[in-house]
Amino acid sequence: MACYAGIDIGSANTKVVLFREGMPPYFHLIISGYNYRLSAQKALTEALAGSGVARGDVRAIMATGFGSQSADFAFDQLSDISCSARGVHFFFPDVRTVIDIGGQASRVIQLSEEGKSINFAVSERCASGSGRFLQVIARVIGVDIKEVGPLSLKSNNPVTYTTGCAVFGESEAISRVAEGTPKEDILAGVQNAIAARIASLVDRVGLQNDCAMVGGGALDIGLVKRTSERLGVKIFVPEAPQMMAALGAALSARELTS
Amino acid sequence: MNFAGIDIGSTMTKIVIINESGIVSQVIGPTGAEHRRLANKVMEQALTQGGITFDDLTYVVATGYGRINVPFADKQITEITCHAKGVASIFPTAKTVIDIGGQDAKGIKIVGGKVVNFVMNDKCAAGTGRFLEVISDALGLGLQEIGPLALQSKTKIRISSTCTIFAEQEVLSKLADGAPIEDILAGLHEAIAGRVFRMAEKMKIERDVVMTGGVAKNVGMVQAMENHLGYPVLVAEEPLLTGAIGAAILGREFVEKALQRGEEIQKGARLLEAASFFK
Amino acid sequence: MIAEKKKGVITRLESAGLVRPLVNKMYSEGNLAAEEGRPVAWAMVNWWEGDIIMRAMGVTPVYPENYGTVCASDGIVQKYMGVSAAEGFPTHLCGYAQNALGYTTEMKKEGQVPPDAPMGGMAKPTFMLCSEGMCDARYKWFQSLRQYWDVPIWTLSFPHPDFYDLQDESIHQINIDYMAAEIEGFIAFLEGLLKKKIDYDKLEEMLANQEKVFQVWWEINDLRRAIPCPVHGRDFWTMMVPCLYQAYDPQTLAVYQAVYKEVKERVDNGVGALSEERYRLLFAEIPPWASLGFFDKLAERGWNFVAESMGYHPPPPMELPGNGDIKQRIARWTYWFYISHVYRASKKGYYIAGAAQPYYNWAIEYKADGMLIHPVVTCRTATFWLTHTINVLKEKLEIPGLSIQGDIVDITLFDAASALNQAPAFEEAMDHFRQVRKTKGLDW
Amino acid sequence: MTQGKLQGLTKAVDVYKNRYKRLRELRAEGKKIMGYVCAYPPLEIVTALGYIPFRILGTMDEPITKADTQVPAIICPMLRSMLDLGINGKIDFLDGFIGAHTCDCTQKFSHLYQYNMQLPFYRFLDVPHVVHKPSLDFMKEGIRILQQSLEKHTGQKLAPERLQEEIKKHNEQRALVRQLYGLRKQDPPLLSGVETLQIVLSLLCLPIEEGSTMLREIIAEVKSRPQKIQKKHARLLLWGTPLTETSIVEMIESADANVVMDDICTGTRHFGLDVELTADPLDGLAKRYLDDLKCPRTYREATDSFAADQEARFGYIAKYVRDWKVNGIILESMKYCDTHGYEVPAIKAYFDRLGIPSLYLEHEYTMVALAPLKTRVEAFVEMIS
Repeated sequence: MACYAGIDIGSANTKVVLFREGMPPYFHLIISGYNYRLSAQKALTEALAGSGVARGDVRAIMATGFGSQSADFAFDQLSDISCSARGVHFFFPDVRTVIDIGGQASRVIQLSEEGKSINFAVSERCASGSGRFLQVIARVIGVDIKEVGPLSLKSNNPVTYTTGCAVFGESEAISRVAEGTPKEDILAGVQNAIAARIASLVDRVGLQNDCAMVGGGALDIGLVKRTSERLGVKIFVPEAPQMMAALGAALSARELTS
Repeated sequence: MNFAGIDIGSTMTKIVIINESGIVSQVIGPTGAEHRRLANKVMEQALTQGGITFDDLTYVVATGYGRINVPFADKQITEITCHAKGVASIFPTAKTVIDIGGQDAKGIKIVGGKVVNFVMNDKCAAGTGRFLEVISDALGLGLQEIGPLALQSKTKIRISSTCTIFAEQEVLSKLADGAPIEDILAGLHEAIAGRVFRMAEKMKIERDVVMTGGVAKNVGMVQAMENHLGYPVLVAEEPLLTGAIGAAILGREFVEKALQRGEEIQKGARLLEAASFFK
Repeated sequence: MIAEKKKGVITRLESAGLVRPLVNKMYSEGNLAAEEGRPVAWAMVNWWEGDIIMRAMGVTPVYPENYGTVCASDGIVQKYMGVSAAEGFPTHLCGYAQNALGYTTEMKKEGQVPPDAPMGGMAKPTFMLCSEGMCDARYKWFQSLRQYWDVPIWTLSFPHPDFYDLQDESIHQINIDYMAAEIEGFIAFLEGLLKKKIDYDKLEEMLANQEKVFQVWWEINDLRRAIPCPVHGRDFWTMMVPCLYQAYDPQTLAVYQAVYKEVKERVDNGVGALSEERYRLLFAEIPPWASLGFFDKLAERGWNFVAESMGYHPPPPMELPGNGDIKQRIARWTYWFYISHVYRASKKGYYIAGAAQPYYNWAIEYKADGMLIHPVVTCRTATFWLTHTINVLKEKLEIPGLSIQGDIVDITLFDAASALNQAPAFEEAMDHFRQVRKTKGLDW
Repeated sequence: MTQGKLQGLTKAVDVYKNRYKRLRELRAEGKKIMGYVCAYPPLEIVTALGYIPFRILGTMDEPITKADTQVPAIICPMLRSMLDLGINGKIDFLDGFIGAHTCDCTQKFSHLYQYNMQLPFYRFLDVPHVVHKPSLDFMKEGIRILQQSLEKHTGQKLAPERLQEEIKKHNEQRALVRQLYGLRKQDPPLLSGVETLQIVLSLLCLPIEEGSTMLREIIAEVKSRPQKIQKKHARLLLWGTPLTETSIVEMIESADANVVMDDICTGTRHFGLDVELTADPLDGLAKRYLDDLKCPRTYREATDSFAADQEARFGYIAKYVRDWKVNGIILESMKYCDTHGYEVPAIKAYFDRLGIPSLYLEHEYTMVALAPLKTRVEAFVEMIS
């Protein structure tokens, strides 16, 4: 049966989504590593094997994300902005504002009723605005990235960082731990810092409900909570938030051929 | 009389104890932000090494990023003044100090051991020692290995990201694309040297130039800097210690002046406890 | 699909090629004058307020602002900006200024034009001419250069009327009188400096030519309202140069007349600059000079740039009353250039929204689908209004805006890759708002 | 207790801490408040026609939020903050606004501010950058237009004699401020830099008479108060962009230094010289506000040498240095200020030649970002003492 593939080559992970009419999308994710060409190949092959879809049934492939050029087997490339929008629209047709927290940058996208991106703002090129900030801190204080969210919710007084630089924030976090600051307060501090930057991006495009958060950052319920507190709105999160761009790519792959 | 200089940097603590005639002991404490608060332990080490007790210290001067947080110091003096003093004591001909530390980079102009001008960058890790640390970690290389490697490069590769964390990413994917590691490193050394040079040039760099801080141990950085200057720089045997040495000397001078004037010496609380940065 | 995309690369105007020699002349005449011992002035772009007066006095202007773009394309700008920072100038200052300050420092050090300076560098000035027009850098910067060049400076003052006042006709004559008085002062300054009288007949001749040039250049740009648009922004950026710097020159008039002929032909035959014009865009304010090729990439996607920047758009036919006194006329044209685009828009009754107003007007006149803005890290003047402008176009006309940050000289700040990555997403926005405009009864 | 009833320093501090409280009180009493930008609009005309002038300022305390949706981040952070406070409804007590071309960004801000606030009265003052006969005439014309439009708006006529009276009243306050600054010539100074800034900032949101009364109380109070300011090694002069909070001065004075003099427009620049009482009062006003008012935004005619230029541009600061026995200068500028930015190398060179050490401090106009600057200040103080 006809299948459409979307591949999202992010700085951290490479994601593949296989879309078949009337069936739930098939998700597959691997670590990007540093050779995007190889990981793109690998991700697709694994996805096909895992889903039992024959290569021949794949009608079209759309690539997106940081390393989309590396997917030389794709029919075309599409901006991750449009793709995230489409992906979210598939699950939440009422969403008008998408907050996408990726490894390299954060984006806020405004959606039309048809799920097209009609306005967007992208964070500046510094890690302190991206999901990487949290990963870095989590790593150095020895918290598994999956634990970050639940743990951070325990925080009663988040720390305020004396620096905007993620690297300096790293050493600051380390010595705060050494001084006995609870890890949850340190994580909550970072979440606040990122939430603040997101809020200013949201201001630029203008907040419209419903609002959703996607990208790796959305896996962190702490970040979702603090952002929603800061914006004063409910934030929806799809079950596989980091797959939305890939899903969007798959959906536009379908548009390519139809 | 014994005088201690203690320099608490962002990731390292250095202590030098001197008396009237010279250095009694010198210790470079454990590296890493998790340890920097343990200045008291480093002090105990230095005391044992010098075979003296804490009470034998006539005066203790703290300097560096963490100077405010040292509970057992009598006086705080900025690293700028201390580096100048320390460097001048080792290299009387020095006119300019370029210090690249973990959390900042400085340029200092000195005349007769005194600071006459200085510039500083401490906004973000780009252009500081941390940048190279992060990269060498990412490459699985020792900090001391990257310099020599960089020197083997024929053609530098430019890294476009300024942000250290994205640069790390970029370096690794360039590597994956088959770029020679030495060319990447050469590009990075050039980038930092360039940034620091342009900053220091604001006070018109004059010869002799002394490089201090951990990065001064990196031959790649030293040469990259020399390429900008067009002449060789001087590096102390232990470039990490100049700040602490300067602090100790300034303590000694302070006491001697006070004694000449017959004034009594104002001392601090003198609690040999861990330093705290955020309380 | 991919093949489809490749379509639509720009068909440049043949006649635009005729501009080249004029541009080369502009860049070389300064050094030539210096060699022949004729006076050279380092001048700020002054929108004709001082140029023809200088030229009538036999002075050759050299424009350090333009030299900034030359150094940017050459790459040496990085070095000069470094030197400027080393001299203690903050790095957020105007990129052109940082470049010129660095260049001058080097020139002083070398005692001559630095050997590595592109296009033979800039000859030492006999005097410097600042302008108060448009931005503060344009008088502060030469004041700073005084530290290096011990030569006289004259600052051409310039009124700065608020947009809210532009419909108040009484204010215009006050402003023009002030400029005329300032011009009189400038002439006196030059006559004193060069020990000779100005030749008013020559001045009259140049001004007459300038007025003709304005007219043709305006008509050419007016023709760009045609669908498809016959002239892409790329050609605009080449052709605007002689109008801005050589409007006095009969050659400029000849070239523009040739250009007009070709453009008119295209319009009459329904020929556009792109084989497939999918989107019509406005651009503001200063382009990334060193990366203009970026527009070609967008053209491949069918993006046609149909109208540009307030600061470069030609002055429309004169609408301000006034007498024929030559100082008054010179003043009036410069002043008219400064206010005209907002003035015309407010005459049409568009409500006053700062510098957004002319774009509001052009968006309607040129039927724009979107607006590309280029916030420039080292230029506050060209950047201040951009965000506000796209907000207004969005709110009032349902026209989306795309913002790509960069700089006028520091090429490392322009991220073409991420810009191109955003392009498809922006096309969706333009498609979407086309529909919205229809539902709102806007006719394009 | 209302700020109206407080006295002397206590009042100054209270007004400083709750900037808008007194203005809201006065407005509740039926007074009209006129906001204005920079130190250039002639306040004599504003007060003569029955308005209380209020210098619109930004704040380093609150992060900028809404303004970023209208103005890019590379614009003067103080102007962005001013716009932010306006949009967020923090400045909700204005009956009018006088904008000005003092620098390019301030002009653009002025328009955008009125665009957002839609205040019942708005007038824009175009201030030329050069100083000579035609520009003085032009300035006078601009002031006349301001007067006329305010007359039209209020339905009052302003007779020259009445304006003369008003000028005297303002000159009186200027004299009191000079007297206040005089108290800092001693070593240690009778008044700290922080206190002085608090007083000046409170004057900028008080009616003239009320401010003058407060000044008289303060001068008497300070002369006779027992606790003295601590003597310190460094006596510093602060040059640069407007200070809207005391934080930077606090940071400086927490080191071994007293700030004893300033050349900023929330200081000497604002009060500075008197307005000369000319036959046509507008002549005096034009000269005072275009020529006498010192700010790098004004281009001083170039003379025959760079040294002479520097003398013409910075000579008055050198006089401050002598009279207030200053031994170090801090050149403070918020990022993205062009007019001050271009000035730095020239002014530095000037004071190097005079043997007065100077330190350039560029800040982001936020409290949080001040910490790193402290080391620079301490090192500078160690350097000069």
